[in-house]
Amino acid sequence: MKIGVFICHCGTNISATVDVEKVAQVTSKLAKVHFSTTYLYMCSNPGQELIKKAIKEKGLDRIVVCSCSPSLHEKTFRKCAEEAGINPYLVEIANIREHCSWVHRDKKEATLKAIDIVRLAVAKVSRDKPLVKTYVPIEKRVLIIGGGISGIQSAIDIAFAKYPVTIVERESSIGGRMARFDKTFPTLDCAACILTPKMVTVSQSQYVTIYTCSEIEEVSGHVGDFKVKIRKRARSVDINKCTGCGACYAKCPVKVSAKFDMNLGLRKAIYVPFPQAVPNVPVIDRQNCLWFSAKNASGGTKKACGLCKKICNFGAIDYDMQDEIIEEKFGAIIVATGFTQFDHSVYGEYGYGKYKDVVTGLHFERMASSSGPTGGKIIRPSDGKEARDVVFIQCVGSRDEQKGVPYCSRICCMYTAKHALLLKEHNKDAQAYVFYIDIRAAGKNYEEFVKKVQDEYGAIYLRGRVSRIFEKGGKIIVRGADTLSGAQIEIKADLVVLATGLIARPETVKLAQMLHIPYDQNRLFTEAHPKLAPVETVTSGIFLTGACQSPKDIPDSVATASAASVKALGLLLQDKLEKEPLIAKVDRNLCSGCRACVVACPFNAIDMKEIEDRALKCKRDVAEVVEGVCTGCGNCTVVCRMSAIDIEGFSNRQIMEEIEAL
Amino acid sequence: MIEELRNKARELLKTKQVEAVIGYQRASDGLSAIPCVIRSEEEAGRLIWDAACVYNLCGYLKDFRAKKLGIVAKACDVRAMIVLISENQLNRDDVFIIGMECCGVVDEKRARVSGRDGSDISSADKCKSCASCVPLAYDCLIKEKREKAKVSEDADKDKYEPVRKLEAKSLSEKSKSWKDEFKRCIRCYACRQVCPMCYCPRCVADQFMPVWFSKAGGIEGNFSWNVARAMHLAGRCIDCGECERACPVGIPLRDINRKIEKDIKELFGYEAGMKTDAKPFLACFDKNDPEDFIK
Amino acid sequence: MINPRTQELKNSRAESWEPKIAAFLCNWCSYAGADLAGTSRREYPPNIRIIRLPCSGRVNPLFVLKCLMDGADGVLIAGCHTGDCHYSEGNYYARRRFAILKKLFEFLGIDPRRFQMAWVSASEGDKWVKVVKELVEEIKKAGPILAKS
Amino acid sequence: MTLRILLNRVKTDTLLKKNMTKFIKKEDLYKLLNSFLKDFEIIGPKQIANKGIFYEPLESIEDLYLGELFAIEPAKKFFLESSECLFHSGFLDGKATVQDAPLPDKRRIIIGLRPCEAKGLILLDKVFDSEYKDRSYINNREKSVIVGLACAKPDKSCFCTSMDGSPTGSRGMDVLLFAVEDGFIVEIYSDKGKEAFSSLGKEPDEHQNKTLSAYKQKRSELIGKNFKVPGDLSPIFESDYWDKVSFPCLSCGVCTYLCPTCHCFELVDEGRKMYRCNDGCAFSNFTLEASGWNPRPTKKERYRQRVFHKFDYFKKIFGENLCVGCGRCIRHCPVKMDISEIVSNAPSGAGK
Repeated sequence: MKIGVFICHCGTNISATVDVEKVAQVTSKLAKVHFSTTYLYMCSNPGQELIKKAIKEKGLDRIVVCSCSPSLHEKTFRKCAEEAGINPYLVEIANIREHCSWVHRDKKEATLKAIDIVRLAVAKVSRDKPLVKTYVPIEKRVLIIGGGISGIQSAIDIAFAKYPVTIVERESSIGGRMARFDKTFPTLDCAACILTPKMVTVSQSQYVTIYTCSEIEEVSGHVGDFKVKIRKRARSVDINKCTGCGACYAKCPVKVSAKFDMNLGLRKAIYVPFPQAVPNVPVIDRQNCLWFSAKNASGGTKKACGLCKKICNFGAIDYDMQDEIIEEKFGAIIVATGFTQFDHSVYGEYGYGKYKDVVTGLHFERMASSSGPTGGKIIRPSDGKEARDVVFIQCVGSRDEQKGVPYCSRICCMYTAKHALLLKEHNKDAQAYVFYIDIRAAGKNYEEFVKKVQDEYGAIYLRGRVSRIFEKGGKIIVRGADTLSGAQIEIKADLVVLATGLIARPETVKLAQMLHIPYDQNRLFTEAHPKLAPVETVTSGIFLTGACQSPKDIPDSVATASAASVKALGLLLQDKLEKEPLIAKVDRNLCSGCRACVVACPFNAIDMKEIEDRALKCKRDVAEVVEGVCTGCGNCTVVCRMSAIDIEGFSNRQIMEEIEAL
Repeated sequence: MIEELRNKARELLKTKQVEAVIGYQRASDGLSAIPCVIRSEEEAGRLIWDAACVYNLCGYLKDFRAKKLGIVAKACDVRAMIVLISENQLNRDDVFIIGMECCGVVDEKRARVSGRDGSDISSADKCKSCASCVPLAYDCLIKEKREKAKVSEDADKDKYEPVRKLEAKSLSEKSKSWKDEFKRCIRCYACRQVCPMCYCPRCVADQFMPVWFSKAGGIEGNFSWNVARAMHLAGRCIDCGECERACPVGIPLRDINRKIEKDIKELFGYEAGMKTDAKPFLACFDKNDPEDFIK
Repeated sequence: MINPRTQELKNSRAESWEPKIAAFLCNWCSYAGADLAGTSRREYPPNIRIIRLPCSGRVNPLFVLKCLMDGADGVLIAGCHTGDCHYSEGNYYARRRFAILKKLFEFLGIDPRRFQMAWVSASEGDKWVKVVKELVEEIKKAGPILAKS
Repeated sequence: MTLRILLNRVKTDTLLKKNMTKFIKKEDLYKLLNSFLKDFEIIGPKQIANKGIFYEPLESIEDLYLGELFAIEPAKKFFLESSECLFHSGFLDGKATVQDAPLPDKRRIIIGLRPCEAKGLILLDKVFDSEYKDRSYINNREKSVIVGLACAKPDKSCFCTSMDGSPTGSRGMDVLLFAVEDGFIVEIYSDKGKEAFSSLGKEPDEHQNKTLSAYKQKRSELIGKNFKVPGDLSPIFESDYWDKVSFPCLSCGVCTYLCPTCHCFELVDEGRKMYRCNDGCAFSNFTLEASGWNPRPTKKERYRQRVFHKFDYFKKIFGENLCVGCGRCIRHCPVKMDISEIVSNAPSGAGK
C-alpha cells in the first residue's frame, strides 16, 4: 500500500498557523505513507496536476489531501484521483483548516494537532475500499398526490417537458381550495378565471392522467422505482361515457347541503361540485342517493329511485361500480396534498356553531363568489339579510400555542384585507372591522394592498383580541379591546368572519408513513433542508409543494410547484440514477436475522431474505439492503450486535483504525 | 409433579406433537440436574423436576432448527423465549412449552464455591425478586403440588435495591471494585455461551476485522468485553441470572444487567420479554426520550 | 494490556499532561458546526480529535469504549438537534443508546465527565466552541484516564 | 539469605536422593514465608468472599488459605499465562522492527498447589519443554519454587486416582505440605525445596510419621470416582455416543481454561504486539478457517476432540492421559457435564 499525503498551504490560511513542511516531514514517516508533499493551493489546477503526477510517478494507490473541510473539496479530489486512475473512494480529506489552522493561534500546538489529524486520515484511508458507484433505472413517470393549484401547476410543467404524469385527487374534481375562492389578493383576479384554464390544460394534455375520487393506498420501492397502489373509489358514473350534459342532476330529486359551498347552499345526490369541474362528470353521493338508501335499507325490496339512470342517454350511470385498485410505477412523487382549516370550535368565546352569523373566511369566499350559493351577496346565514357591519377576527388558531398552532398561517392577514375590500365592493354601505395582532403583509404589493383597504375602503383595523361574542337583539355583539387606544370596544355586528389558520390535513401522518417522509410537530411535511432544499424531502425522489409543507399563498404554491417539477424532471432526465456507494452492506455469514436493522432503518431500506445456509443445512432469514433506498446513515450498523451490517466508506474497520491512531 | 411431567412428555412424543423434549435429568453427582434431550417415550422416565433444575434451556433450541420441540420451562425461561420469538430466532409454533410452576431454584453457584452440595442452600438470588412462579406463556402448565407455590416474600420489595446501593457508592469505590472484578475475568465466555440471548453467529469478541476490543486478558479488554456484553443485552436481558451463575470467577454480572434493566425501566418504561411483538428496545425510540444528559 | 500507543502517551504525559479527546461528529450538523467555528475564526483548545461520521446514530458504543480503553481521556458525541437529523431519526436512536451507556459507565466507575454528548447544529459554531471549551476544562479536572487504572 | 540454586528449575537431577521430612508449626511456616516476601513474589490461594479460592500474589501471608477448598483456577496461569506478549513490532523511520517481549525476572514461590496441579505442570513440560522449548514457559518454570499442599478432603468431582495420581502425590513438587493437627509435615523433594525449607522445623517424631502414612493412605480412599480409561478410543471415533453426550455442552471455555493441563492458545495481533492467549477446543470458532469452513462445526466434534486429545492422542504420543483428575471441569461446568462419566461410559469397540 502506497499512501500519498498532499498538504495544502491554502495561501496562508493553513500555513500561517500550521508548519506544513513539518507536517509533510513527520507524516512521510508514517507506516504505509510513501510520499508526502505540500503545495500552495492544492485545489487549483496546478495543485491537482501535482497530485495526478505524484500518483503516476510514485505509484501511489490512495491519497490523503490535507486541506479544507471535506464539504468543500472532497468531490474535487475524488475526481482528481479518478482522473489519475485511482478509485475515487480511496481518497480521504484531513481537515486542517476549519478544524485546525483557523481555530488555533499557537503554531506549535496547531502543527501537532494537524499531524494528528493527518494521522487519523491516513489510518482511515488505509482501510478504504475501492467502491463503484451504483446505478438504478428510472421509471420515467411522475405521480402527483393532490389536484389543487400546486398539483395542477406541477402536472402542467412536467407535461410540458413531455413526461407522463398522474394526478391523484381525493375529490370528484381537481381544483382544490382555489376553486372555492372568489378573488385573489392582491390583484383581485377572479380565482376561477385564472384556475380554470389551467384545469382545462391538464385535462386535455396527452401526458396527464387524472384519477379523481382516488387515494393512495400503498407505496413501496424507492427513487426511480416507486410502486404505488391507488384506490379509485366508485364514482357510480362511467367517466368515459358521461358527456357532462347535466340531465341527471337536473332530474335528481334529492337535495342536500353542499360541502363545496360550506353548506350555505344545496346540491343534488348526483352532482358536480362546481360548474367548471374537471372532469365534468357527476358523482353519486351514495349516502344520500335514494337508489342506494333503498337498496341498503330493506335488501332491495323497497322501490328504488333510479331516475338518473333512466334519464341518462349515454348509459353512464353504473350503480354497481366497485372501488378499483390501480397499481402503477413512478420514478418520482410530488406531494401536493394542501391544507385544511383550523377547527376553531375550541374557541368558545367566538361562539362558532352557536351563532349562525359567525362564519369562517371560506364561508365568506363562497358568499362573495358570484357563482356561489348567495349569488355574490354577503348575507347573514341566520336570516339571509344582507350584512352591513362585519367584524373580521384574525389569528384564529394561528400563533396560539395553547389552543391552536404556534406558527403564523401567513395568508390570513391578506385574505382578511381582501374580504374587507370585497365586502365594500359588494355593499357600499357596509363597514368592516378587523381585529388583528399584527399585520403581516410581506409580499409583492401586499402591504400596499392592506393600506388601500384601510385608506380607500375604510376598513377599521383594531389591534387587539376579541374577548367575547354574544347575540343580542338579532345582532352579534363583539366585545374586545383596542390595545392601541386602550379602549374597550363593543361592536354590534351583522356578521363575524373568523380568519381561521391553515393546518395539516389529518391524513398527513398516514401518508408520511407510507412515503417514509418526516413531518413536524404540526404534522406538516418536513423539507430536506429549510433553506437549501425546500421542496425536497430526505427521501430521494419525493418532493413537496404547496401548503402541505407550510402555509402558502397561491403565488408561493405555484412557485414551489414549478420548483418541485424541475426537481422531478431533473431526475427523469437521467438515463439511470447514480447513487453514492456509501451505503450499508450485509455479511450474511454474520447475520442472525434478528430484524433489529429492519426495525431501526429510518428509510425501510432493509428487507429480510430467506437463504439456504449450507453450513447449517437449513433455510434462514438474513437482512438484505435495498441499494436504491439506503442513504448510508449507519444506524443499522449499531443496532446490529454482531456487526453483520456495515457502511461502506464509514466502515467499522475504518473508524476503529482511526480510533487506534488517536 | 415429576410423573405428570414425564407423562406429558410421553404423550407429546407418542402423538408425534413434538420430535423431542428438552428437559432435565439427574447429573452424575446424584443431586444436580443436567440438560437432556428426550427423543422417545421410553427415555421420558429420565426427566426430573426439582429445585436443582436451574438452567435456562432455551439456548438449546437453536440446535434444532425448524423442528417441533417440547421444552421444560420455568417462568424466567419463558421470558427468554418471548425475546427470542420477538427477535425472529424462534418460531412459537415450533415449540411446545411445558410450563413449570416454580418455587425457586437452588443457588448452585454458592453451593459450588462453598464446596457444599446445594441441598442446604437457599433459593438463588434471582428467585428472591421473581414476581411470578407461573410462566407468561405455555402450552401446558404443570402445577406445583406443594402448598407454598409462592415464589418469595421479598417479591414485593424494591427489586433494584442492591443496584441502588451500588450506585450510591463513590466513583472511586466503584472504579476500584469493578476493576478488581474485571481483572479476574478469564474470558472463558461462559457468560455468553450460557445466555439465551447470545445467539450471534459470530460474537464481536471473536471478530478480528476489526478487533473491537483487546482479546488479550488485560483489564482494558476485560472491561470492554463486559461492557459490550451488557450493552448488547440492554433491553433484552430477562434476568435469568445464568451468566452470573456460570461465571467461574464470580463476577457479579447480574448487578450490571440489572443496572441497565433498572435504567431502562425507569427512564423508558420498557421491560424485556413481556410481549412477542415487542420492538427491540435499542432499535426504536420515542421522541420524548430523556435527553437531560445532552448539552 | 496497554497498547504501545497508550504507553507512549503515559510516558509523555508524566510531565505536562494535556487531555486528548475523541469527538464523533455527524457530518451534516455538528461537523458543519465545527467548520463554521473555523470559518468564523473562533479559537478553542486543541485537545480535540474529530472523527467524521454520517450521523450520530452511526456511533457504536464500542467506538466509545475503544477510545477510553485506548487512552483517550474523554469522548464527545455531537449530532443534530432532535428533529433536525439529516436521516430524520438517527439522533433519536443515539440518544437512547448513550443514555444507557452513560449511566452504565458511571455505575462501573468511569467519571461521567469523560463521556459527553451535545447537539450542535450547522449554525452553532459558537456552541461548538463552548462545548469544546467546557469539555476540555472538565476533563482536565478529571485527570488523565491512565492514572486511574 | 541467599538462595543460589533456586534459580534453577526442578529437574530429575536436582531431585534429592532421599526425601527430607520435617515438621513445622503453622506460625513458623508463616514466619518463614514472611521472610521470603522480600526476595520473592509469593503466590498462594486466597479466599475471596462469595467467589471462592483464587491463586494470587500475596501482599500479606495472613491472606494465605491452606484449607480444604480447591482453588477455582489452577496455578497453570502462572506458567502458561492466559495471555502473554511474545514480541512487539514497530515502525521507526520508515522501517519495520521486531523485538522479543522481555521476560520477567522476579523469582516466585508458589504455595498451595495440589498434587494434581503440580502433575499438570509435568504434563505441560512435555509440550513446552521437550522438543520445542518455549522461552517464556521455561522462564516461568525456572523462576518458581513449588510448595504443594496435600489434599485434606477430596471433592466429589475429584478422580485423580483414576489418572494415576494421588491426593498426596509428589510429582512436580519441590516441597509438599501435609496439614496435621498443630502444624504441617513437610516433605522436601528437591534442592530448591531443601534450600528454602531445611533451615526450619525439626524431624517429625514417630507419632507424626504414623500420622503421615495414615494420611497418605486414607486420602486416596476418599476419592469417590474410580474408573478405567479405555485403552484406545479410536474405534469409537465415529460413534453417535459423542452426539448424545455432547448435547448439554454450551461451547464455553470453562473446562479448558480451568484445566491444569489444557494448553491450546491462539495468537492475537494487537496494537503491534503479538499475544499468545488462551483458547479452547470447545469454542465454535476454534477451528474456523479463513475460508469460512469449520472442520468441527458442531458440539459433537468439539467435545469429542477434547476427550480424544486428553485420553487418546496425548496418551499415544506422551504415554500419559492429558488429565490429572482435578475435577475442575466437572465442578465448574455451567451445565454439570462430567467428563469422567463420559469417558468411563464410553462404549468399547467400534459399535455404534
